[in-house]
Amino acid sequence: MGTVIVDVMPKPEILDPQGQAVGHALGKLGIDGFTEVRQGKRFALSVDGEVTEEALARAREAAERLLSNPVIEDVVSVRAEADA
Amino acid sequence: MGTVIVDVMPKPEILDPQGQAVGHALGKLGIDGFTEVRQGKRFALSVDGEVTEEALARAREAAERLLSNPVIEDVVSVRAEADA
Amino acid sequence: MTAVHVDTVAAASGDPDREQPWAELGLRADEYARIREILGRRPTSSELAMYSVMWSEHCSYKSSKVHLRQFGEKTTDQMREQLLVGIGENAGVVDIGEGWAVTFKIESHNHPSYVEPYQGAATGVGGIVRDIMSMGARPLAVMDPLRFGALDHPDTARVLPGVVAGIGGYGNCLGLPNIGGEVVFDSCYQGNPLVNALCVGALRAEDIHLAKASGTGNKVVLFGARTGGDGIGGVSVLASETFEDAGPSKRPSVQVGDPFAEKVLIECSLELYAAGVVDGIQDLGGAGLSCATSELASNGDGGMRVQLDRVPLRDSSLTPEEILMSESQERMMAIVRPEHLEGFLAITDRWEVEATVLGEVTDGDHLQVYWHDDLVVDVPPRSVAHDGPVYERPLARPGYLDELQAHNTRVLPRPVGGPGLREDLLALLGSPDGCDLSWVTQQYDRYVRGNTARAMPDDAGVVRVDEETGRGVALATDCNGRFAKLDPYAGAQLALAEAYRNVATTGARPLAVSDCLNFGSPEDPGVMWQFAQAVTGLADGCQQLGVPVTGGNVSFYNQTGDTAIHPTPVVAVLGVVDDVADTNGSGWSLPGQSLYLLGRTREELDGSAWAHVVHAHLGGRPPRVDLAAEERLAGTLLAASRAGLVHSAHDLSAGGLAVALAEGVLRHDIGATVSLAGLRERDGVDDFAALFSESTARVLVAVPPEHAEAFEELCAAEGQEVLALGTTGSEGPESLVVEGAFQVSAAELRTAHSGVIEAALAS
Amino acid sequence: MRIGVVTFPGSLDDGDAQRAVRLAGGEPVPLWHADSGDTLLHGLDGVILPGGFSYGDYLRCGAIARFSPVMGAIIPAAQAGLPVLGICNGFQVLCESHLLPGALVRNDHQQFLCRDQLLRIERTDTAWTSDFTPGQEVLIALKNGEGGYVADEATLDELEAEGRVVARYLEVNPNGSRRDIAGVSNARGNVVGLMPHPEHCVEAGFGPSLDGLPFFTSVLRQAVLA
Ligand SMILES: Nc1ncnc2c1ncn2[C@@H]1O[C@H](COP(=O)(O)OP(=O)(O)O)[C@@H](O)[C@H]1O
Ligand SMILES: [Mg+2]
Repeated sequence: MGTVIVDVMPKPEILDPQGQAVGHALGKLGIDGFTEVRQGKRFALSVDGEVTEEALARAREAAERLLSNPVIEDVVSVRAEADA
Repeated sequence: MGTVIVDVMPKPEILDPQGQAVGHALGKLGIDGFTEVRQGKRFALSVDGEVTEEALARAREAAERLLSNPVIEDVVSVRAEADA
Repeated sequence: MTAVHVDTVAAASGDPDREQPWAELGLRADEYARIREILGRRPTSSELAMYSVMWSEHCSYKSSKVHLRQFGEKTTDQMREQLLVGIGENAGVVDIGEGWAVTFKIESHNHPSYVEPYQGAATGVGGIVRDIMSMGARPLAVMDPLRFGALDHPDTARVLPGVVAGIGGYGNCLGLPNIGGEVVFDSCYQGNPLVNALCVGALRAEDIHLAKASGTGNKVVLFGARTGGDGIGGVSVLASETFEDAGPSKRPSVQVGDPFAEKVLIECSLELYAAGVVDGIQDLGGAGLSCATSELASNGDGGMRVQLDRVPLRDSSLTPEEILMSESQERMMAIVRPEHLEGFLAITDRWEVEATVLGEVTDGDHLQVYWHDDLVVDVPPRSVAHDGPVYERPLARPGYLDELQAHNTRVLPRPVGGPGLREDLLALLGSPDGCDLSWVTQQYDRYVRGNTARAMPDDAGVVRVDEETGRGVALATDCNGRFAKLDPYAGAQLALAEAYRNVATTGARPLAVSDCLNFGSPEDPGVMWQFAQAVTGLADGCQQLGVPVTGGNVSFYNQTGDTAIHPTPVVAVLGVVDDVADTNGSGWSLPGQSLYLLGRTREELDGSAWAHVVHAHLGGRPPRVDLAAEERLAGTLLAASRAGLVHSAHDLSAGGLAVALAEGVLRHDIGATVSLAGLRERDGVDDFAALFSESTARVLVAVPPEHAEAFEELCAAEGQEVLALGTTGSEGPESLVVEGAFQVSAAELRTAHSGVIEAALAS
Repeated sequence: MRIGVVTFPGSLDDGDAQRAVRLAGGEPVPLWHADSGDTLLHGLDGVILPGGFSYGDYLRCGAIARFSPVMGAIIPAAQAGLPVLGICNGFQVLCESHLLPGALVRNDHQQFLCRDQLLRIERTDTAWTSDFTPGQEVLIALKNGEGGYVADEATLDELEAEGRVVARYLEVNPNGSRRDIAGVSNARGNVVGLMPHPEHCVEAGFGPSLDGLPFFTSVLRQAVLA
């Protein structure tokens, strides 16, 4: 079984209150040194068998049409999962 | 400026209603062939300068303590972002 | 970035003929000329940014001002008695007795909600809540009148779920109960959905705060979220002008709300007010710092000096022009005396809200903005905030109107016999506008704060203000855009009448009005005529009912190409209740109650839900407006409620008596048996008109049988037309029985009524 | 009888919880998220973590609140037997703190849902449910976006076997919770997490019922007995 990974992140210029809150919380936990935190989404799309070029193409379509909102998010990458 | 990427996914045995909903919606859009969809989180933690071993260690700590809930999630990876 | 690129006042004086992109910023040649005249030189690019945004239609009301004046002019001294703050402030404030005051206002966020439904609607809620906070009030509740294109249009499936989730996502997270609103579907809103949001808040009358900067030496403090490049699309032309070599960095096309930041801002602001450390306050909404600084200074008695480089930024590449225009959310600006500053900052610290002293109130008469050492803005604040251009746009009664009004419902085939009437009732109950709205309303928290006495689907939302006495307010918003299309003057009055009646059905006394006037382009004389008619109708109506307009909002340019939306003057009415626990619900919860119809029924089907749903017909003249009858009706309901004679009361509107009866049955699954004989006889209407006419000033009241006589006597004493229709409850499975016509079970009514929106979205 | 009610930034139902304690005959004591120290909880007979969106519910509901100073005091006290009730967001905080097993995830239908929900009270020997009769059916306001209770099968079986399911949804499962679970307790029964909102059901004229009151009278009675 193969998996296509789609990464989606909020556009850099768009406010990311979620990432901000995480950044604050890390500071309070004493884990500092991170200048900014941004939180996005990661989708794992499973396919039967190998990840083919065609499956990647479908995943790219999914990423553009459904998995991301182009007004506020960027699709960062669409790729076959490296074997763990 | 460097970035550490932390990927967190729902545990395979835990129900993932968001991933399921995405899977359904893809079917309706006529994008099929994916046997399962799971939705997780992707964090981008920025650091000044290079991503050092020490920054990675801090990110690992952040991932375990805050960014994931071990009851329902796995930290899939903590790594320096590949240059775009 | 170096100061070299910043356009300063000195540079402007030294380089008077420099070309400026005023047209790209939406200014007209004569407007630009006037700015030069006011300043006696060309504006700096920062000044140009400020004037262009503050003189926009949205901020300056340049096309509507000449008409809106009527609201003030037609407010009599008597109406003013309970008005603590009227039009002109962030929101009006009304005295509700026992030392309590309430403030409420309705605003639009139409276009942003079309572009990005979730965030557009969310930030719309955020904006109106800040207006209410800026009066010194604790926000109590929100409402959301919404209008979308056809329910079965694919784009509605994009816009509707996003808007509803956004309103819920923001309002729920703020801890404000949603207590009502509207959902209307009509293809005229396809490219221009209307997302209006109302907020109501309460305060002690002596705690009113105003947007005013006075007292030389007082500090100007910006607090809340950091400033980013949100909502500054147009001003990038200035940025590119300033940075000839490097193009402007990318600016967000939509604003993203942070409801958590706003919730903290609410609690923090209330603590600041309670500590007495705030002299003047203004929220940052449209036009951001340009608006807040110029309005505060303009309302005060001196000048203001602000150090723009101190503004905490989310994006360090912003230029001074962009910072002045940014519409980043969740920010407020306070005027604070120097001796209060420490206390102020202690409170913002406690809430972990960032607060920055930007400058101070001066004894001059100019608003001066510095970017590091350079003076980039030096203007008379009034000229920016209040003395913008005013237009008397041409008006013309649309040519199509005669034909539209002539094309009435007399030509339409009417249902035949009991089965036909029954079928049309089920069609209305299952239509997008008539169906059960729980899919929408269950996404909103109606319980938070524990003060909600009534909410959807009751006719009005009711919230408690005073926990000791139970004193509270009732609120309803309404507009039938079809009526307004047929006759905008009457349409505005019908919206007022319906909201007023909805408030009255709860047993509340209507007190005041806010409005959101959604129209097409003011540059179209036909639209401008509709607007003028609607404003005049509303102002006249308010005067007649004795309820002042306390504030509101105008949204123009809701049109696609040459086609404008139906004129949609949404009217919100606020009423006061002595004890909210005693208010009337809209459906009966017991069998054996006597059912009465208050008011007179005429044959009025033009513009009705029946014509729209059954025949897709729009034409004729809307129902007759009778404000005297509305006032009498409200008086009767108030007296009967106070006397404890009312079990439930439900207003008749879209779908007439038939739909009101069905909704009454569905509310608690208790049937009703009624006879139309009395109505036929007294009002000279047939069964069809009795059931589906939309004559105004009518309410269906359920009265405990032991109070029936007293109720009839009270109506007689009030001069109120009243007719006994029947009783609630029926044998066997609960049903609606219209004697001699038809019978329909509650289950069948529910099947038609529910699941309509879900089904449309799922397909 | 003094019951602490925590306010986190973003708490919404803290005032309602305080009112409920008052109407049940107790004295509510506000607790601030940033407060800490050994004496903070002295003299308190119980603590309520109220509903809301602590820290915006960003990241995961309750995840950030769990690390607040006040929780630093509450976690050991709960482990030592102090009655603690987490309502909605408070339930999420208790799970994130590992005072209760499992976790709460996004509703299966992906929407926030506010409805009047029928429940069955399954366990009546906890600090917060002793005034109910076993099997009692109650109508309680429910409102959540992330109320789906999940845990692995072994944990769920263990909860059932030990009788630690405090309340179950009846008629409608409003959020996809496993085994219709609306609330759970720790083994000892002093810590209870509940997704629906009993604090909205304590006053005639407001909320769908008065069925919420016993949650608050239970803990007050326990305190008297203790
Ligand atoms: N349709 C209207 N009816 C009455 N008052 C209005 C209307 N539109 C705007 N106003 C009033 O004009 C003033 C300016 O409105 P607005 O710019 O919306 O205020 P804000 O800047 O606080 O959003 C406010 O006092 C508002 O109440
Ligand atoms: Mg304002």
